[in-house]
Amino acid sequence: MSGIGVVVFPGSNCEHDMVWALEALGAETHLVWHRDTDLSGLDGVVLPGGFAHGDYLRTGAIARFSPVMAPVAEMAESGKPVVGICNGFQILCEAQILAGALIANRDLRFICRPVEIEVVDTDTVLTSAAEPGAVLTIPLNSYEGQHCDPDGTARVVARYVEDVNGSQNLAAAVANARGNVVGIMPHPERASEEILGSADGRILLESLVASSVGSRT
Amino acid sequence: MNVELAPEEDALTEEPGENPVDSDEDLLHRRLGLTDDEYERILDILGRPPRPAELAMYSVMWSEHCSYKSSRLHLRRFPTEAPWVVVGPGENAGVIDIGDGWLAAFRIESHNHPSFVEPYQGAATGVGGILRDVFTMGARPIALWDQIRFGPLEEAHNRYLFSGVVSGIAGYGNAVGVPTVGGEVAFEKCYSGNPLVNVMCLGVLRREQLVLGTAGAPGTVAVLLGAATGRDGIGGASVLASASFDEAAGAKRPAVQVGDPFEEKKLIEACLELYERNLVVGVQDLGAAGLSCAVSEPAARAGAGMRVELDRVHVREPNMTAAELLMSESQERMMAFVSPALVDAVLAVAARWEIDASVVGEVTSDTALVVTYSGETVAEVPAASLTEEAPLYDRPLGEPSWIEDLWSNSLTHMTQPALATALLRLLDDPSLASSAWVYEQFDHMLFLNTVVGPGNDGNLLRIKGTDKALAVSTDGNGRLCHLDPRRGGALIVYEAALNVAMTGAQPRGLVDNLNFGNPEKPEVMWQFSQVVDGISEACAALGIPVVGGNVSFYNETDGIDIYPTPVVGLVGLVEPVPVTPPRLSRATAGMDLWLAGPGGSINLAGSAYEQVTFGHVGGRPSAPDGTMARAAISLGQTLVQEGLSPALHDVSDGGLAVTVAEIAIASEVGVTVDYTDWRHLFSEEPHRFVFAAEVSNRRRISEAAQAARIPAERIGSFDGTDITFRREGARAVLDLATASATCRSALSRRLA
Amino acid sequence: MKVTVHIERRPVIADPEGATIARSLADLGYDDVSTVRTGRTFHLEVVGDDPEHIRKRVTEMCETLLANPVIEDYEVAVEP
Amino acid sequence: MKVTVHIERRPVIADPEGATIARSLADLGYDDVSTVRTGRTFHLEVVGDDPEHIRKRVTEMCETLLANPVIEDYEVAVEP
Ligand SMILES: Nc1ncnc2c1ncn2[C@@H]1O[C@H](COP(=O)(O)OP(=O)(O)O)[C@@H](O)[C@H]1O
Ligand SMILES: [Mg+2]
Repeated sequence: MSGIGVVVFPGSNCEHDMVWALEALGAETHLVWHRDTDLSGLDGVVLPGGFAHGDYLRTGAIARFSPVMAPVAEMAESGKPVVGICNGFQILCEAQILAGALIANRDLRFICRPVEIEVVDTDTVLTSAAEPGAVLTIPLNSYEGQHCDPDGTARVVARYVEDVNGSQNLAAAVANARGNVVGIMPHPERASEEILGSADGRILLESLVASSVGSRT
Repeated sequence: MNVELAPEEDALTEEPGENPVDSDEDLLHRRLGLTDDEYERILDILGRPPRPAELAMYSVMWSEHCSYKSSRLHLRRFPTEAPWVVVGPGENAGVIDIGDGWLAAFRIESHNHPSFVEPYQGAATGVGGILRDVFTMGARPIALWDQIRFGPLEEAHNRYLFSGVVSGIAGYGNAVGVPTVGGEVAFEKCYSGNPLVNVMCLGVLRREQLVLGTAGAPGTVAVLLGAATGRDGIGGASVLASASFDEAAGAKRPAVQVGDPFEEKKLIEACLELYERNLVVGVQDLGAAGLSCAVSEPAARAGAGMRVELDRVHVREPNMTAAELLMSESQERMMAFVSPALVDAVLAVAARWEIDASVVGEVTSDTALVVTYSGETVAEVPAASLTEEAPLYDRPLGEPSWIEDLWSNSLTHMTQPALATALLRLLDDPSLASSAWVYEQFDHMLFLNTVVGPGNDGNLLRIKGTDKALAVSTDGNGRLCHLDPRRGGALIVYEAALNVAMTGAQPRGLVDNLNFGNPEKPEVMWQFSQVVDGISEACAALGIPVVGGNVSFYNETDGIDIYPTPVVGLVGLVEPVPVTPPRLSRATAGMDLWLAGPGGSINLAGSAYEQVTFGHVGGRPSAPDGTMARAAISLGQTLVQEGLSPALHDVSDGGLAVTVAEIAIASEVGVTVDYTDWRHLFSEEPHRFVFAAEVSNRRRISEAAQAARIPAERIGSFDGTDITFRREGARAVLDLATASATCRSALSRRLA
Repeated sequence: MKVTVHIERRPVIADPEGATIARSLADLGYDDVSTVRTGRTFHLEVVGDDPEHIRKRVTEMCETLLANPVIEDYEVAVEP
Repeated sequence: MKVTVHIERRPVIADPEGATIARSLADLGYDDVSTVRTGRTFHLEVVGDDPEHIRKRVTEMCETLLANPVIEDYEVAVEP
């Protein structure tokens, strides 16, 4: 099995959208059930958006204990691309693979609309193909989208151009020190075709596909 | 739970029995909401007094909500046939053929009373319920639409209900993973004590996956899937749906049901896997009347009987009575009918998706529904007696004494207002202003199908893997229906059809949600009958079949009925998907502004202008014109399909002025409109739409209009940063920034 | 003064979140937990020094905003 | 035995819900409420009769699942 794995937790709902967008870029993808533990051969893995376990307790809190998360953590360790989008970002924070936590938006309302983000770090698996300073229009779709980082250790990869949800340092995406694990709140897969309103997200998904292929050993 | 239209049904029509005024409230059947006559009927059917559990079943199954006893007779007048109709009214959802082996299933339903009692959970469980109606048919739900109506936001309680309902739809719809891509929001005094919360769901499926709500052959096993059963909404169906609000508010509160979108999400995926692998004969969702409905309806449809063992139902609370188990409205439950050999496979699928499942019964060769509990027979009734043999009422109709006065009460000799001010005031009205505050709280992009999203007329959803897209518009207008229920009923169908045409699509099927007052009042039944005729006439004129719907009566508070408020959901088909889907935001500087439709006539009756400016609701709306409606629809389709216009908008609430302003605001470009009579700017005469087009398309557009036999003229052009109304000598100017800010903040300002 | 408000769903009302938490605790090996019910707490700083008066006011706040009397019960504790 | 778990956000962490509630209380005329902080409560039914052992286990549950150490503190109370 090679290609990019897209993990399905009970309550995930963006997994097919992610597969659709990645395959449009020629990538090979596999849906991975949250109880699977064999990710051997995968070049990278995506934790997609949605409401894993209904977002009960805390968003991502229950999902981080799914059996699949052990091999996901190993992939992160081994330097392979691990990307969490929206709910996936929340899960990576709960698992403490990424710094900080995501709490309710400042205005306590769900936000579903395109927002502008500025790429401030192109040295990660999700931004390698983007221009530094590039401003991308990508739909946000979250209630717990406010990133807080009490220890101030998060590496910010992209910033909201306007403060939409109160995130510390306007963080829209953060990475681990190595840059192979990235969490992003807006949904690149929802901005992957002009007919849907924007194709700005492609550059991020292209980065992911390229770094996954590059990570083959 | 669904509209019974079976024509062969013998109309043993009766005058509804009224209980004696000195009615002894202790009589169990009365406490359960059954009239003495209905009780007599049960005695006839059983030939003996009913057991408590039997009485409970009859009370919920014969409630207005489940039996449509007051409306069935009228609903039969709907045109329901067309070559592409696969499943008409009577099933959980209507189904139409959209070609190449693809079907579309859709349904609309109301959750008015529960949303009044508890706005968040009421709206949330409304979403859950309509989803189940659609995936019960074998379809994958792809989108939701909400139509919500409240009293004025000046009242704190209305603000509480409005924001609670919106949060409930967002909380459930977003988490269950089905996008809410559109809807309607309106505010009128008459909804103050009585909000309306309707929700429509659309699903798609392959023909071979179609499943019906039938129990199948004797021996078939009934498997209850999903949430554990608790004392949720006991009696909700018969009590919440038939008692009027004033009492309901306090007393019925313990009946509130709590939704669990996570359970529903798992249930959807599990059921879709069951369908894919052909593991079920039939499926029935558990909604109002819960288990009672889920066993009797499928058995009746199969002309069979059923044995049910209540001890096997997985429960949330101990010591529930048989009646409670049969009436419980616990959410997120489905009944699957499975042939014995496949039961293990079905249980395995349930386990994989981490939902509970229990075998609770078996289809029998007779026609009796036999229910046992801890070894005892607690019910033994003819299955069909709960459904097909439910009472059918021919309630008296009476034209309201006041209707003539209402018609003659039109505003005369109004003088021209300051146009900019008048427009700004309309753009600031919560019913006309941008509803972005609402739909930006809903995930409206999931599945990557939303080609034309909220903020436009109809929505357009592509079907991946095909060259097709489905267009949907939901429309209602209580004010017009109050002034003339028959014309109003027709006008909302014409508006929905035109909205759908604004995306290039051809109308294919309609579902309706009839929100009315107390059917025991002759004027309300008259309004109901008139609306049914109006909707039927418009559907006939456009060749649109009615494939399903829902009726909500007793929308009254302290004896005051709401405006008759039918809401229609229209589904259209377009193929191929327009390369550049039309959006209000696509007008650009230098483009012409066109108006298509019957010119001339002016009528401000029921218009937003009279309502907002003078608080006046009176006069009589003009009669719609089917021929003109067809012409407008066909021109709209041509303009989109031939790429002649990137931005079209039908003229509805607020008239030409608001319609044009909405395009300018969405496109962030100014516009200049030439007019002769100011009243033209606010008249809401039907079958008209405006559109933006490149100057180079003028000739082709005129030819298209001639071919469609409908007048079309250029009335202005896009440019600059102002909205300008121009008549020789006179100019009224409203700067776009102000218009836009006012329109976008109208709701949030009132809620802050 | 410090006031603590505890809010609970009425026992007859379903608590899907609690049920889900119980299930995942069992998954993690904590199968000795038979039920979980969730509640919310609000810690208020209220100006004033008359405990009785403050309790009255906070109880009002529960009725109007903090609790949902339709499905929830509440409890007000004024800290001495 | 009955166990109650209280979860609080660490003071340094934003509490949008608390802030919003404080604002709407003020709108409703309760401007004597200076601050609102929100917390969560879990009521557990745990099998067993040794309070100390149960406290240990529930504390474990908090460490692993019920609380997020990055932003939350917790408190376990075993009811006698
Ligand atoms: N409650 C709602 N939820 C989602 N979208 C809504 C809601 N109310 C209105 N909208 C969207 O706002 C736009 C304008 O609504 P409306 O004024 O009803 O359109 P129209 O006048 O064409 O019927 C539509 O695209 C509609 O989908
Ligand atoms: Mg319209």
